[in-house]
Amino acid sequence: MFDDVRDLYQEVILDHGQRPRHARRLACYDATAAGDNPMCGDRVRVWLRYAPDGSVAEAAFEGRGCAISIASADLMAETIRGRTQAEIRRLFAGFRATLGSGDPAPQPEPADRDALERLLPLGGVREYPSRVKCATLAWHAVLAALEGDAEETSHE
Amino acid sequence: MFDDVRDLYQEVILDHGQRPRHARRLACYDATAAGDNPMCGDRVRVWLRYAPDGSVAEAAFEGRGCAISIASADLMAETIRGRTQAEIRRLFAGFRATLGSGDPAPQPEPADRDALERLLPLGGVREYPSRVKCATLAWHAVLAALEGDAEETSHE
Amino acid sequence: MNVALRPAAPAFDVERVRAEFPILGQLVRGKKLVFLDSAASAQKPRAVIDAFRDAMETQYANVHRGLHWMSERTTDAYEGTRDVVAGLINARDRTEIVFVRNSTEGINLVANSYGRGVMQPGAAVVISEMEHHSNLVPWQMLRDAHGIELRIVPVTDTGELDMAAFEALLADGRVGLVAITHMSNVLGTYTPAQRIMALAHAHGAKVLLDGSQAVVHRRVDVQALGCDFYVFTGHKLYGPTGIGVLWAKSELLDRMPPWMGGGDMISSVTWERSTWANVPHKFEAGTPAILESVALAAAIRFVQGIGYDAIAAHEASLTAHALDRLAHVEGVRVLGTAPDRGGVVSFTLANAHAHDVATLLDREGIAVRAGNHCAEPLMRRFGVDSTARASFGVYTTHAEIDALADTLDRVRSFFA
Amino acid sequence: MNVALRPAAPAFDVERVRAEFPILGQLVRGKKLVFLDSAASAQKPRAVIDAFRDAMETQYANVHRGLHWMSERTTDAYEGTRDVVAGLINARDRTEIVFVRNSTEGINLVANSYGRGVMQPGAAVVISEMEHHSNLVPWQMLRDAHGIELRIVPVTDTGELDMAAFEALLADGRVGLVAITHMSNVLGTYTPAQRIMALAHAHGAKVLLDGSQAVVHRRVDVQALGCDFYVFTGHKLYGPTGIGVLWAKSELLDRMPPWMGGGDMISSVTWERSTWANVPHKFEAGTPAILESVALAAAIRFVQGIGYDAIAAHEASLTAHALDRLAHVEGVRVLGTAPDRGGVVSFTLANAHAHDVATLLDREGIAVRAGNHCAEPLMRRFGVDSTARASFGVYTTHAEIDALADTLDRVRSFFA
Ligand SMILES: Cc1ncc(COP(=O)(O)O)c(C=O)c1O
Ligand SMILES: Cc1ncc(COP(=O)(O)O)c(C=O)c1O
Repeated sequence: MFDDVRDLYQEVILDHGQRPRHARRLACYDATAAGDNPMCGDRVRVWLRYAPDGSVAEAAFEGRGCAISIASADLMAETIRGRTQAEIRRLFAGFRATLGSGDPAPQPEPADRDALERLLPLGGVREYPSRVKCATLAWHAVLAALEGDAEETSHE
Repeated sequence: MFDDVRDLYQEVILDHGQRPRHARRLACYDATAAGDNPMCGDRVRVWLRYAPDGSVAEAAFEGRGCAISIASADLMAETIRGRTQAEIRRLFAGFRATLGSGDPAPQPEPADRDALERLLPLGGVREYPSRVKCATLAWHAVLAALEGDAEETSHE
Repeated sequence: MNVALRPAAPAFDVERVRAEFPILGQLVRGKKLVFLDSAASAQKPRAVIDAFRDAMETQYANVHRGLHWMSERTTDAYEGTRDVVAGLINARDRTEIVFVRNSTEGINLVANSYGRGVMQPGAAVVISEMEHHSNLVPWQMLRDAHGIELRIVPVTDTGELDMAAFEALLADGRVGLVAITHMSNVLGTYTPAQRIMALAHAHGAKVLLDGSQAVVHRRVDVQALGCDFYVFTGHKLYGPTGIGVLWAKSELLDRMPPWMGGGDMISSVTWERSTWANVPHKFEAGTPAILESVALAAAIRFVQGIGYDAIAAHEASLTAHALDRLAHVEGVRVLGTAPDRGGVVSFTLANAHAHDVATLLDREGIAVRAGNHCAEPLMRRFGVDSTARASFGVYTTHAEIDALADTLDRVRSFFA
Repeated sequence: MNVALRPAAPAFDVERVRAEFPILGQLVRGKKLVFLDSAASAQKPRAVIDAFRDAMETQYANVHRGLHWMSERTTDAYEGTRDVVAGLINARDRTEIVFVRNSTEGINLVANSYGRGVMQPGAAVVISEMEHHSNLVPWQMLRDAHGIELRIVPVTDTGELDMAAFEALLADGRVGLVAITHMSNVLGTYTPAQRIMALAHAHGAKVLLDGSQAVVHRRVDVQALGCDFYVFTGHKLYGPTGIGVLWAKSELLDRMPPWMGGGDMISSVTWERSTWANVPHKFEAGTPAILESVALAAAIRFVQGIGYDAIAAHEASLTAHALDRLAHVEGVRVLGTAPDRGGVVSFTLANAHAHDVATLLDREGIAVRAGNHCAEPLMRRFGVDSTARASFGVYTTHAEIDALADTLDRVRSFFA
């Protein structure tokens, strides 16, 4: 039982969903934004600190939500570190392709391969259109933070 | 063709519909009221003059509408003459029973038999629920006039 | 004229189309049904009937709410209809499609949300003398509630908009919105959308087109038309009752406040304040017409399967035939002579009231509508209380129009 | 206890009932569908499916407008549903039945027409902490647009209305309307209608009951309840989407101005002024949900065929069984312990988010809802973000509840 559910709830998701590494506020941050999925009540806020070159030096989040949204937020915080805004956008595009939403996958940049590999376990939500939003919520919040958008971002 | 339509458009209806005898305004009247059937645009106004004993001395109408509503108004003006308010109500109840609307027919009062006989040709509308309103419009207006109701009466 | 240059006429076989409509086999009063009342509401093809059944038998749950299979699939279907509708009218974005109950609700939504929420008291709304009550009464109510001025474009004797008068009504620049039918449900007239748009936009007014009739007969492209709002209703497009469409440009929908409150249209709710979901859900409060959306998609695919070229050609031919046949029935007077018209013909018969005409036609199984067609001001304009109206759909045949004309001739003698 | 004194249990055979619902034979992800999401929307019996088909195949046209056979018969059917609904809820008069799209629209109608048209700014509306957003957001919008004060009855830890607080909220006599759910869609609690009515009426307030859930599970008698407005929605009562019912006392409907304008709701239209049709048509603008009214009548007859005594007994037994089984699943916490409740159970599972629970249940074919159930303030009251909710209908079996409990136990270990 539930064996076939392992494609959705892979170990890494259960692990990061229950013991997220980056679930905290940053005391000092350059940008923050919240994301909200009204249909299911998930909420997340992300904080970003930039390096002098404008890349993300540190990312963290606080949120409430399901294992998938928490794991996705955590993996997001991990994978965007060290990347510039443009690189994060590109990574998100690749990630959405993994989820079967957004534009079809282009050949990933070599620089993104490892990160996309890391995010791959989230690809199981493909089959669950409403859970795709759980997996992208934190990413939408990050994009809003990068744009300095003070408003809450919305679900897709 | 149309032979079976004669049950609805009996000679007396075609005759009174095209050549109504009581289609005029009364110069002197005691009561008047209008009736309106918004669904089909029929309108009628009736005028009443009372006798000293309170019965209807004269009734007349002006209206626009189909053969059935005009014929019915004309036959109404003819049959209510000489009757008191209570008698007119009773006659209308009997007439509605003929039309298959309102309460089921009680045994008609002897005094109403001839009048109901006269109205019988209108019974053909039974089959046409929306035409029943055409046949009763003038009667509703008369009831409103008898009650001194200044407002337009409505369809049933 | 070089025949070879004409595009091949699309293959249109009315008998094959009729076979898709089970109801057309019904007898009425022992006679074959001749249904000439499609402008009031059209009959439904097998595809629509099956869509209802299939949804209820195999795939149904509430939308947007469940995380379970049935709900996911039903949500896909419901939201998928937005894409189908966007394709039908060439909307730029699927989120510009708002589902409403019918055209009437679509117009009330605009009158309440755009009218009260965006327009300022003192602004004016222009409508025309040929509007259906559904595109008239909401603006009267807005006038009375919100201090909007209501201006009326007159209709010419031919049954067309008086465009000079229209331009004059716009002149003072106070008109915020023009709400005009795209095709009259009484006269059949198509209004000159392009010119309406050019004039209105030149004077700073937005334009709502009431496409309830128009979208049934011809291809509609909201981007090519250049309008700002477009409404239509499912049941006239061979689709279900209970669903209609409001299309509006995104930037307008974004600026408009919600109209009804409730489930599914909120983002978050606290006692002090609620925030709204994104467009279009902001305008779709409560459980929507789920089954109807599935059936509407089936209806649209059915229409697209026949193709608007074939539909328009068939109906133009029917209308020409009807005008020709009616012209030869003594005592018949047809309202309106506009050259650009769809499959709707209203007429009166001397010495016979329209209701009596309709009843006698009904005795022969011929269904026409009689009355003021929810267009009292237009009736007054043409000096009539009511008319009879024959209207045509994809399933209408030339023989049915012959039956109408022949029977009318006998109705005339009956009342002579 | 003397067994002989117990009334004979009505004959209720759940397998015979299930046979009426074709969808229950569907496999979901290869598993038998266990549909425990009826409170969001119920599945449809054969009678409803057939009603749609029969109408479209044999008897369809627009209503109130034609004088022809199809239109007359369709109008009879549409208007006949008013009698069926009046019978269902024991309305005094068929004209007290107004057809709307869903409960949400019914409440918006009251908020706009009675709220803006009859209530004066400065008056108050009382709602409760356990309202569905559809009975909350419209009153917030009325508050903001019309200067109405909004007062909230708190909910106790057991999930019941705090009746002392309710009485206190009424004390100053400024409350014009109390709008309260008749049965909570989250807690399952039936509210004490009789006491609500007595208190509200004693303080001069009218009462609207949101019967969206209540009418599904028990017999409703609006005259016995003594309420002033009652709303419910077709799709939860085994009927179609796209139709709902607002019932109100005649004298209230008569005083209320129309809300939407358009065809069918007018008496006469001139440019200066339109006058309104009589109740209920005054509130039914445009082509109504004709097919849906026919299907709603079929749904109501289906429910009456089973009988509310049998339904209530079956669901009480299911609910007791569910509460018992869930009490034995480690980590499960059920919201609310009200003794008077219908077939809805909301719960959380320790260490697992409701969405994850729902997804895992779905893998086994078990459909439950997870989220805030359009009741954010109530979630906050109970200190949760979301819950899972199992809800029962006439077709639910004890075995399905066992499947839920057994599977939940495994979900717990999965996230342990
Ligand atoms: C208690 C309650 N009120 C109102 C509603 C709204 O019903 P609808 O979405 O059909 O308008 C629901 C169901 O969603 C409900 O459970
Ligand atoms: C031109 C026009 N506008 C609006 C409507 C209203 O459509 P509905 O009754 O579906 O709202 C109709 C049809 O009745 C129509 O013909």
